[in-house]
Amino acid sequence: MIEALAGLLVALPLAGAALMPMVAVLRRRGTRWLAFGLHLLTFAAAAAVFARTAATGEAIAHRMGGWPGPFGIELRLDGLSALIALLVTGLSCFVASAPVDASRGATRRASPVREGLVRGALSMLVAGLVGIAATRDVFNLFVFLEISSLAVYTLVASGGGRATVAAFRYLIAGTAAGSLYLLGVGFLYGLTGTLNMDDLAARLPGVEADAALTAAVALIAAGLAIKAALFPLHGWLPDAYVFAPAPAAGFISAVMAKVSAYALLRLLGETLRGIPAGAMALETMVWLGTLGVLVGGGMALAQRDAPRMLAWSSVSAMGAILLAVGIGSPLALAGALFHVVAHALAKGCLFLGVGGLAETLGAGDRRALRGLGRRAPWTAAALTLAAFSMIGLPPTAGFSSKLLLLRASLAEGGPAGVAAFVALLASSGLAALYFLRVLEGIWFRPRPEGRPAQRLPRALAAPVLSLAVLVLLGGVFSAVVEREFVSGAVEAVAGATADER
Amino acid sequence: MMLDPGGLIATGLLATMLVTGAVALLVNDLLVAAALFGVFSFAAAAWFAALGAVDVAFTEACVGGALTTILLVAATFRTTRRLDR
Amino acid sequence: MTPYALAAALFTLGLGGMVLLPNLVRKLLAMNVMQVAVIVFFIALATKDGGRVPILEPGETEAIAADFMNPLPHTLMLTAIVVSVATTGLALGLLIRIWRQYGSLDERILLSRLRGSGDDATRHGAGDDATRHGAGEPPR
Amino acid sequence: MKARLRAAAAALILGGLFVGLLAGVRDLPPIGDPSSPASTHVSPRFIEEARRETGALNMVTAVLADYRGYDTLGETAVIFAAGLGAFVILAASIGGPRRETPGPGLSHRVDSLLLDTAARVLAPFLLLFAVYVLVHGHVSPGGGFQGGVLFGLGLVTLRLVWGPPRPDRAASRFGPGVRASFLLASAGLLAYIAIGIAAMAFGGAFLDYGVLPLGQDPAHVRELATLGVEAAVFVAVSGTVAVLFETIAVGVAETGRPLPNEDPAPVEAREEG
Repeated sequence: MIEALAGLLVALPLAGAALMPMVAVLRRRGTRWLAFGLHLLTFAAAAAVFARTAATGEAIAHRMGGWPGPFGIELRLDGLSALIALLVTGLSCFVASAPVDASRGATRRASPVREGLVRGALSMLVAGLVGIAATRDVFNLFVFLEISSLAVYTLVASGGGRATVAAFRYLIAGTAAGSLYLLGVGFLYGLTGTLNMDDLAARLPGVEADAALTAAVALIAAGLAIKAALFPLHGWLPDAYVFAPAPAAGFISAVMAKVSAYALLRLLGETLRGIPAGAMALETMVWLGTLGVLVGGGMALAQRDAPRMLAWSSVSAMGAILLAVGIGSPLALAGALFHVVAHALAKGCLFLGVGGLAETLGAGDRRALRGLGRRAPWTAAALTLAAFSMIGLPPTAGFSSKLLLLRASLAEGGPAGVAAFVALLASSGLAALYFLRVLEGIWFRPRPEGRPAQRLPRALAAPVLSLAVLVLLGGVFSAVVEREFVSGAVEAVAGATADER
Repeated sequence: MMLDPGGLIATGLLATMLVTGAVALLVNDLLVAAALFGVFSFAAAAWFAALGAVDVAFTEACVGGALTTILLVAATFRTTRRLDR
Repeated sequence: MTPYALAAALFTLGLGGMVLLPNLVRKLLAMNVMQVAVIVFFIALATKDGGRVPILEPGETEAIAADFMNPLPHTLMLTAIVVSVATTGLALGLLIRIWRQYGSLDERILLSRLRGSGDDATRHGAGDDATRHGAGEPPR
Repeated sequence: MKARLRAAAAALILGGLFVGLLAGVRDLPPIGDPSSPASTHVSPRFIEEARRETGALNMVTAVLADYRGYDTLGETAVIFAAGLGAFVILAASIGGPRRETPGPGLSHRVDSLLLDTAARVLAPFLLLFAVYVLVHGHVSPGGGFQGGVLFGLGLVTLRLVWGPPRPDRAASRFGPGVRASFLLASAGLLAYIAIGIAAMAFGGAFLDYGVLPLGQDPAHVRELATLGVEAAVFVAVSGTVAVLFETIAVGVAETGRPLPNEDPAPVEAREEG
C-alpha cells in the first residue's frame, strides 16, 4: 500500500500538470481549488511515505514497470529523499492557491485560463522535483531535471517583461547544465554499463580509468553545481528570482536550487564517494561554497532593490549548504539539511511577502517598505521573523541550522573548516547589516509621501504568516526537528560514513 | 548497409557535422543558419544510421532535420532574419 | 577523426557558442549543437564490432548479445532528442517575446536597453514594454 | 578591456574542457569493443530477453516503452511542458488590455499553386505514414514519438496551404485548431499516466503492463499495452507539435482560439526584415 503511494508521488502532480491546463482551456475556471486539492493530496502522500520511513528507518521502493534493479527504473524514498519530497510538496501547497498574477496587483488580473496554464506548470515543477528526489536512476534523474527546468522557465517567463530575458538566460544556463550532466552520465555508463545508483556505487571502485572517472565526476558536478547556483556558476539566479511573479518566486527560491543540491549530495556523497575524483570534487565544493557565502552576502549588502537583495542572499545560503555537503560529516550533513529546511521556509516567506508587496507597490526599492509596521503589523512581524532566521538569530530555525553548520565546520578543522567557519560567521554579520536596514525602515520609518499604502494580497498573506510560524516553530522545537526530520535523512546517506568515523 | 564506423563515409559525415555545425553558428542570416543546421542534423542522422542506431537516426531526422528547422524558419517570420542585432 | 574526438569538439564548440556568442538565436543554435554532441558520444558507446541493428527479423526468436548493437544508449538518446526539441521550442517562444518587447536579440543591445529602462520601470510593466519604449511595433 | 579579459578566461576554460574531454575519452573502452562494460552488463538482457519478455522485435522499442517506460513518461511530460510553456509565453490575452499585437507571422495562407498542389498530394501520405510508423514501432524503427512528430508536421503542412483557422471558429477547415491540439496533447499525457495507474489498480507496479487483463500470454499483453502507451505518446506529441507551430509561427489567444487577425500583410511586406 505504502509502496503504491511512493509510485503515485510523481504521477499525481504530473497528472495535475496535464489536467489543469485542460480544465482551464475547457471550463476557464475551477483550477484554483483543483490545484490546491491536488497539491494537498500529493503532500499527504509524501507525508505518509515520510512517516513510514521515519518510523521504520527503511527506504520505500517502487519498481517502475515491475522490472528489477539495473534493468528497470527504481524509485526509492529513504529518509533523505522523503524529507526533500515532503519539503517540496508541502511548500507547493502554500503557493498553489495564490493567484498566479498576484504580481500585477490590484490593477490587472490574469485571465482564469492563463492562471490554469501557469498552475499546470507549477504542478509540472513539483512532479519534476519530487522525481529528482525519488529516483535511483541517473538517467531518469536527468529526465526529471529537464521536466522541472522546462516548468520553471515557464513560471519565470510568466512574469512578462524582463522576466522573459531572465528566463532565456536561465534556459541557456540550465540546458548547458543538463548537457554537462548527461555527458557525465555517458562516461559513467561507458565505464560501468549501468545507470542504477546502487549498481554504480558497487561497480565503480573496480574501474581503473582515472582520467575518464575524473571527467565523469567533473561533468556531473559542474552540471549540478550550475543548477544549485554554486559560486561562480550562480549567474542565472538573481534575475530569475527577481523577475518571476511573486508566488512562483516564493516557491522557486525555496526549493529549486536545493533539490539540485540534494542531487549533488546523493551522487557525490553517496554514489561516487568510493572514487578519488569524488572526494576531490567535494573538497572543491567546500572552498567554492565558502567563497559563495561571502560573495553572496557582499552582493546582497550592495543592493537597493529588496527582492534582488533576497536573491543574492540565496546565493550565500546555497554556498553554506553546499560547503556543508562538501564537508560531508554527519554533523555537517545535519546542518546542511536543517539549513535547507530553515532557509526554504524563511526565504519562501520573504519572497512571497516582499515580492507581493513590491509588486502591489510597483517598486522593489527597499524604501518602499517603510512604514509597513504600522500599516500591516502582522505581515511586518512575519517578515521580521523570517529575516531573523536568515541572519541566524534565536529563536528561529535559522539560528539552529547556523549553529549546526558552525559546529560542523569547527569539528572539521583544517584550513577549509576554519575558512568555512569564518565565512559563515561573516555571512551572519552581513545578513544582519542588510536585513536590519530593511527592518529599521519597516518598523521605525514613516511611509514615504506619495507612495500608495502597502497591502499584501490576501491569498499571499496566509502563506506568509503560516511560513513565519513554521520558521518560529522550527527554531523553538529545533531538537524535535533534528531528531524527527533531519537525523533519518543523514543516516540514509551517511550511515556508512558514520561507522567509519 | 552497415558502414565501418572508421570508414571513409562515416568520417566524411563527421567532418560534415563539424563544418556545418561551426559555420551555422557564424553566418549572419538565420535562414541560412537554419538550413545549415538542417544539413548538420541530417549528417548526424546518417551517421547514426551507419552505426546501427536506426531509431535514433529516424528521430534525429524527424526532429533535428525537420521539426527544429521548421520552427527556426517559422520564428524568423516573427522576429528577424538577421543574426547581428 | 574518431567519434569521441568529434563529440568532444562539438561539445566544446556548442558550450563556447552558448557562452561567447552575443546573439540569442546563435546561443540557441549552439545549444542544439552541444546536444547533438552528447548524442554522438552515446551512439559511439553503443557500437559493437560486427554488431547488427538491434531489431530481430520476424522469425527470429533467439538473440546473442554480442551480435547486436547495444539498444540502451539508443533508447536514452531518443529521450535526449525529445528534450532538446522541447527546449528549443520553448526557447523560440521566449525569443519571440523578447524581440517584440525590446526589438533586439543581441545580448549587448538588450542589456543596454534593459539598463536604460531601469529595474523598477520594467518589473511591473509586464507585456507593455514595447509601448513604453515608444514604439508599438519593434523596429524591423 | 573587461570583455576581452572575460573572453580570454572563457577560451582558457573551454580549452581546458576540450583537453579534459579528450583525455577522458582516451580512457574509455575502445569504440566497438564487444567486451566493454556497456556491452556486457545490463544491456545483454535487453537483447536476449526482450522478445520473450515484452514481445517486441525492436529492442529499442522494448526498452523505451517497457523496461524504461518511466523515462518515456518523463519524455512525454517534457514535450508537453514545452507546448504548455510556449502557450503561456506566447498566447496573448484577449479581453483584458491588449498586451501584444498579433503581429506579422504566418497569419495567412501561402498562395502558391505549386506549394498547394504539393501539399495536397503529400500531406495525406505524411499522415498515413505517421500512423504506419506508430503501429510498426514494434518490428521496425519508429514508434509513438517519431510517428507523432510526422503526424504533427502533416497537420502543419495542411495548415500552411489551407490557411489559418477562421477567427470565429475554433478549428480550421483541416486539422484541429490550436485549442484542440493542446487538449489532445494533455489527453495523451493523461492517457499514459492512466495506463500506469491502471496497472497499479490490477495489483502491479506503476506501468507494470503484465498484470493488465488483456490476455493469457504475458508477452502478448505487454506488447498490446506498449502499443497503447505508444499511441498515447503519439497523441501527445502530434498535439504538441501543432501547438508549438501555431504559437511560434502564428500566435494564438489565451483561450486557445486563433487571434483575430486584421488584414494580413502580404508576403513581400514581411520579408524586408
